[in-house]
Amino acid sequence: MVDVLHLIGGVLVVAGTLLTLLGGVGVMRFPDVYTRIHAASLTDTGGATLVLIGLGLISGLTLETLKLGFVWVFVMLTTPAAANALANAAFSAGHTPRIGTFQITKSADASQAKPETPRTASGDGKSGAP
Amino acid sequence: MNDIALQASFALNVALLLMLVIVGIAIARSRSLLASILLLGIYSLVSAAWLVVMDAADVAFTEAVVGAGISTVVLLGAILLVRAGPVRHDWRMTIPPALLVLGVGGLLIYAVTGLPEFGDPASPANAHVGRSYLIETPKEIGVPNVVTAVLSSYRGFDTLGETVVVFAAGIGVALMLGFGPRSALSPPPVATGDHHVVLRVTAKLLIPLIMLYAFYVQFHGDLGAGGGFQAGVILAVAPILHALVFGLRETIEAIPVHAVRSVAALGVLLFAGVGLVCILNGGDFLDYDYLFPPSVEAMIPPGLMGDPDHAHHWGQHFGIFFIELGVLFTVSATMVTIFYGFAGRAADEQEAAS
Amino acid sequence: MILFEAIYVAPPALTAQAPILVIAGPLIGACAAVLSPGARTAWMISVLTAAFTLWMSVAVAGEVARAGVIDYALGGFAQPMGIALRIDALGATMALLIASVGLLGALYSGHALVSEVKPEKHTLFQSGYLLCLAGFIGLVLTGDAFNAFVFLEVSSIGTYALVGVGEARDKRALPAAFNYLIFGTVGATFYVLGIGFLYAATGTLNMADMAMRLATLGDNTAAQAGLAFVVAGLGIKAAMFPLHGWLPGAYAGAPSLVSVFLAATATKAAIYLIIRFVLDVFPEGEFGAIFLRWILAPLAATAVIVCSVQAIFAKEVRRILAFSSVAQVGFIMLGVSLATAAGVSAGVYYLIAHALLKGALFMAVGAFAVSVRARTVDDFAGIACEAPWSAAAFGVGAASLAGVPMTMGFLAKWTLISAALEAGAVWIAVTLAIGSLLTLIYVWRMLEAIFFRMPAAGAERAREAPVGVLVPLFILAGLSLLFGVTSTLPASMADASAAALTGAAP
Amino acid sequence: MSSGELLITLALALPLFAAVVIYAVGRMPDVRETLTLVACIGLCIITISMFMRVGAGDAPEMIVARPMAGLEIAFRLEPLGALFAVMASVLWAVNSLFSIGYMRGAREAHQTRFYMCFALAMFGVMGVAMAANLFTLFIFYEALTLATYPLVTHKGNAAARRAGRIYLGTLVGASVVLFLPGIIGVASVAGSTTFTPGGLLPGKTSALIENLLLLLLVFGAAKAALIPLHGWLPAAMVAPAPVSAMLHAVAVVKAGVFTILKVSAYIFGPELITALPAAIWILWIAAATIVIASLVALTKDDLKARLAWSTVGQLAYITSAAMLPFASGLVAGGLHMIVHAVAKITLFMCAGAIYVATGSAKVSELGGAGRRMPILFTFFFMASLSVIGLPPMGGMWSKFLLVDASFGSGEWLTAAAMIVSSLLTIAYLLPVVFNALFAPAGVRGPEFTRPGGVPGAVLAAAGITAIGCLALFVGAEFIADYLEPLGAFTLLEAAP
Amino acid sequence: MSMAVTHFNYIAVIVLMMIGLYVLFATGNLIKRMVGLALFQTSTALFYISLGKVSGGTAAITIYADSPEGRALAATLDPAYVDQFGINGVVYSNPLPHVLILTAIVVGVATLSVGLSIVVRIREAYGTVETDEIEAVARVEAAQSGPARSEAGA
Repeated sequence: MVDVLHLIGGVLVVAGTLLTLLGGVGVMRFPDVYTRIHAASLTDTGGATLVLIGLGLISGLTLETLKLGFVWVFVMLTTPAAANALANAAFSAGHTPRIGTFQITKSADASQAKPETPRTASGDGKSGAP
Repeated sequence: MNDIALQASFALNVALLLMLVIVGIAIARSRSLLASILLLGIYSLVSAAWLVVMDAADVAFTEAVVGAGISTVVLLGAILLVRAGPVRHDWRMTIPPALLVLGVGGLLIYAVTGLPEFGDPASPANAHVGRSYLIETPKEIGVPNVVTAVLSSYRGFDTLGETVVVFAAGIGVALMLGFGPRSALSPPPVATGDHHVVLRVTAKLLIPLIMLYAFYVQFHGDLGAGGGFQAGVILAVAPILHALVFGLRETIEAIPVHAVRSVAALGVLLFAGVGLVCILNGGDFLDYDYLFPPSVEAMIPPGLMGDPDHAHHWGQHFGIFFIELGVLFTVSATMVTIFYGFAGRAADEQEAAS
Repeated sequence: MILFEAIYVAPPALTAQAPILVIAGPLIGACAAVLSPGARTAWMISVLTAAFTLWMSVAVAGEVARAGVIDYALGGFAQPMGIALRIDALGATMALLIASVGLLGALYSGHALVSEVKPEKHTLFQSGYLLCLAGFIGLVLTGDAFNAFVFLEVSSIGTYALVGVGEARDKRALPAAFNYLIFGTVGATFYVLGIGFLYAATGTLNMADMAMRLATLGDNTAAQAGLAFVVAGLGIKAAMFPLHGWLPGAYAGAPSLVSVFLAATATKAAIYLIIRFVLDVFPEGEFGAIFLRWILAPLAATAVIVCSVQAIFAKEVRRILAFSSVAQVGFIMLGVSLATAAGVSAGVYYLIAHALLKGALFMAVGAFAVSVRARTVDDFAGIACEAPWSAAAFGVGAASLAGVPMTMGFLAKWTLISAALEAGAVWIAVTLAIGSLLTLIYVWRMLEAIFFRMPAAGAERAREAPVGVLVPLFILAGLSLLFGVTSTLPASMADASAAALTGAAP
Repeated sequence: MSSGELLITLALALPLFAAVVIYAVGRMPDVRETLTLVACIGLCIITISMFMRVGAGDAPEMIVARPMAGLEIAFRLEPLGALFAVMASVLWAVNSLFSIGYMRGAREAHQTRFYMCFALAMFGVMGVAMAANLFTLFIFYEALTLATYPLVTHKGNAAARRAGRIYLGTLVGASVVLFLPGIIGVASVAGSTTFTPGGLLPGKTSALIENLLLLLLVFGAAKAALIPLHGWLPAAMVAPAPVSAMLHAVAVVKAGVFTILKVSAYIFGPELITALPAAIWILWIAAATIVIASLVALTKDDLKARLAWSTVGQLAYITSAAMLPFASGLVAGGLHMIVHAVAKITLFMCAGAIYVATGSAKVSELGGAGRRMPILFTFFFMASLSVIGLPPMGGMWSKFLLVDASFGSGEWLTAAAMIVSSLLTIAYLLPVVFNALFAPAGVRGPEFTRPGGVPGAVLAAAGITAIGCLALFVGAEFIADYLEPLGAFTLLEAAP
Repeated sequence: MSMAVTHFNYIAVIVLMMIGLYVLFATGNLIKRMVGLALFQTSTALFYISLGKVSGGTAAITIYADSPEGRALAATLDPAYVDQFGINGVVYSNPLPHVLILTAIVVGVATLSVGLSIVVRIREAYGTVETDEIEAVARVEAAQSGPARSEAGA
């Protein structure tokens, strides 16, 4: 019984990890800020959830599982909010959504960085701007 | 012994170290300040993972909170202020440091040949004092987390010094940045309508949660990983988040600059005060066994919490409790002071720019 | 040190706790300074705290004179598990020196700060000053290698900012402070690294225990490299020759109070720790001897010559004094590198003498700075006519630096050279003589400008500094003179320190 | 405190006190100069009474302070020192008389500083004269250097400051790099630096160290102006004439040779000196100095420069005397110290007088000047005879004893050098006098730029010392006997 | 086993330190230097931790040998080893380095913040954070300002 739970838990953990990895690929491949944020945040929440469930199954009904639950709440609160903040920042910074073209510029302009939303300038500062 | 498990953990250790090396090289090669700062954050995070593999839970926690957390925030604040362009690279500048580094590295390698094997339980480092801490703690301190016991009781004086270092850093930053014109860090400019309702709502939700978590870390410190430093930093995140979302002016109105500095000072005073109380009760500085005068000791019921000589550990428990509290005050207040310093400047800079 | 037992009377309970109070006092004072409402209160707190510290350090010195070595177990844990303060004659001497300079500096800061630091910064400034004081004293009193690192940082972190505050007068203080921070932190990290290797080799951090285990260890590359890193790291803090790049800028840029305090104590504390490790912790043996003779001594000699020459060609008075400090560190290390009782005693004696006189010199420069902004030697031309008292004190300090007879500096050079001759190290004696001559040259450059030249036409007139500045200045300068006539006190302390380190009376 | 200590204290305190008072009353020239004279007379009385007591055979001592073990500030009177003290104080009195005339005549500035530094210099001289050990001597030796620096740079212009730099650089440099290590060497070898009859060092260390120390100490006493450390003396001639007269003919330079004499007599001791090869080398250098200096003096047209170089030569006489302790070389040295001082101060005063009167002192312009200043040049003539070493002047005895001593210890080279230089001295001093006095009828010499010509005070001063030269011819024996303790003692030591 | 394996951690950590030092000294950009400094300090921390690892050990939080996790741990090790190096049947890693490094990390962040605050002031005073440009500015101003005393006072 325990072994079965362990097995399922392990599978879920691996799945969650792969999902998160997929999100990383998406961030690299998608054309503009918004799609990238979308990829990152969705896979983050999903992947984290899977991993947490998996871990919970592995550790069974213990205090750890409760803690994992708290972690899940935190993730659910923070990741979407961060994504929202990012999109806001990108929008107010004048990025227009554009699908299809594909370019990655390595320009990193420090002046774009804002402490509250560091990632606005993390590599694709004005890449979308015409 | 069971080699599979050991080799697995060793392989994990090797993999993480190699990741660290890769990240380090990336930092060295990167021309963008922002990139290298974020890479430094990643470096800290990976090393935190590695620290867990090394059984250093407390250190991992601290590294994650301090190295990946507050350091990154401070660094980002700094580059926001200096608005530096990409790092210029001049290969002529790289020769002398390379030689120096090679020299140091050579000396270090020479030194390493004299070290015992990695993980050797019989090495002097692990066999002498370190082992006796593990043996003595249950008897002398009665705290499950030996790291906490050593940190706050055996080497409590170090911790006092460490707290003072943080305090000194606060004073230093305040001296450098804490004066001159200061204006609110206004929320990010709004294009059409209010885009920040989500942020505000989550912030309002998060801030109490964060503080709650901080206190959990604080008071759980002697049972598991955690303690004053980690808790202090986490606690400081709450006002920082508040300032980022609602603007610095509101935060400063809520928590005035002088109040924060005073709290930092009070934290150190609390810590040193515990030591002085021990002196007044006839012990040495920071000797928690003398935290309570004998008359009080007599009233303590024996054998609480399944701890045979609980009466004796009572003083230790409370001593650790109080000094960790002092650490919490000083660290959190100092972190907020530092944030005030940089954020206040940020405001000035933004106004200067616009 | 008999003297202390004569002049010191305190409740025995206090005496028993004096070793910790001398450290905790300034720490608490620093917090109180932050809590204090205004600049004036902060200053009073700082003065009172410094006075208390001095009192306690006198108590410690007296106790050491009586009992030999004090072991104070913090937290009541037996060594090596707990941290312990281990105070021998050398540590007590250093603590006394630092505390005395600290008190004089605190007195001096009453007026000196006003012209150099914005008033709203005073409370924090005083707090930082007290933290440095605590850090340096803790550094010289602790018997735990890692604890020493913590106090090294306590003192340093405060110092970086205090140096940076000098920007109000001279904005070159900022890059200087940053340099100091980089060098200092690298030094501290090297120190930690070295301690790490020593810990790996011995499994303990307690210096006495470490010494015991190193003695039985034989030659172990980790331990040797550990010593090398410790000395290199501390060498940066002590501005030993090739590692002194940070010092001139820092001393030149800092507010004069900070220059005074740093010049008199900072490098000295680091030198103390070097002495402690090289002569006390590390076992006497082939490696140690080679280390002293072939690495430390030549570097020190180079420092004496090169930096004296740099001082001769420097333009600004503060820079001249700073370079001179590096050269004088060389003098001290030369004495220590003899590793004989006489040599160590001479080194310690020279250390005391240099702390006093360099403090007096920087204080005098600050006294001029109260009324007039003078940087280069030419700016100081004829300032003796305008601020005679400060100039007189400067003259005394400079005379002591140059080794004019009847000053402490002369006796210091005397003991040093005769120690070198005794040890048969003639080349060291020759180096010292040449160094003294070079010293004389740059000292004369300043004195000639101050006393024998007329101020440049249209130069703004300097005024005499207020009494609050003059009093500590004269005490410092007076000590250089007093000990130049009857040096029994410092000499006996130096001898006791040497005896404690080398186990042989000089 | 005993009367002896009282004397010593007074001898030190009086000049110091005088300096303070002079500074205090600087506003009132007359008071100031009266006080200077009073101080001089007082010092003379003190030193002469010391002289008497030492002559009577007791040796007052006083220990002031002991900064460190084996390192004490102490004073002890012995014949050579007492003699030096008397000479200095008496000549200071005379010179003050001269300075008053000169400084007023030449309308110099900063006169208060001038007189004050003079008193301070005398303080140094007294300390040097009475020092009981090398350390004390060193201290006052340096004090003397520092006190005379303002006097050398009195004019305050660039040239003066350059000269001052040379002066200070040479003297202090030598004493830091050579003399101080020498003292420290002595201290670390012998455990103390006290002047001990018969020598402190004998039997204490190896010959190598002894040679080294001798060279360090002799060359370290750069005030003795032994080539190659002579450069400061001609440079110092930018100073006003009284300074050159008093300090660079008497106080400073004689302090140098006095140091060397003391080192020879009391640190090394006669036996050791005669045993050391370094002494021979020094003798050769001294001989070279004697001849070279005299030759250079010939070429100088400026009278003061010529006298300065002559001084360099004459000092080397005394240095060589110190290196020939047997056959009463020390006695001869001491005697020559006195005699030469008196003669040379006379010459400098005359030079100063000529400068005051005519505004210049170039040998080439002095033809016929004697017609205007006959008395002055008579004094000049008498002093020249003494320097040359002809009767009826004191110089004769000292020269005689010196040459005798060098023959006696078989130093032919030194003897020859002395004789040659005496001839050269004739060549560079007498022509000045003869041109001035017996110039062809047409030559009138330079005009007086100062109404009334030579000030009376100046003339009087020169007169006193000129008579002094004459008196020394008679009194030489007395001085020689007085110094006999040194000589007799050395002979006595030589016997076994 | 060869030293490359037994001392792999130490060597890797040394490489990290060298990278940190290199970053610190090879750039003129003050912020980049602070990054290098942080890297260097963190690497030193890793060195200490490597020293304190005991193979087969667990985090130094007391657990009872007969508790489930205690048994789980014991299962991975052979009893002799546990008896020799364990405490009450559990093998722990060495806590002392952890304590020291907690201190070191906090000191590190303190240094970092003070250093950065100084950098900010430098930027305000000199308008740049590049060492060479700062020196250039300083040189120019030194050339412009004549003898200080002839200017208006401080």
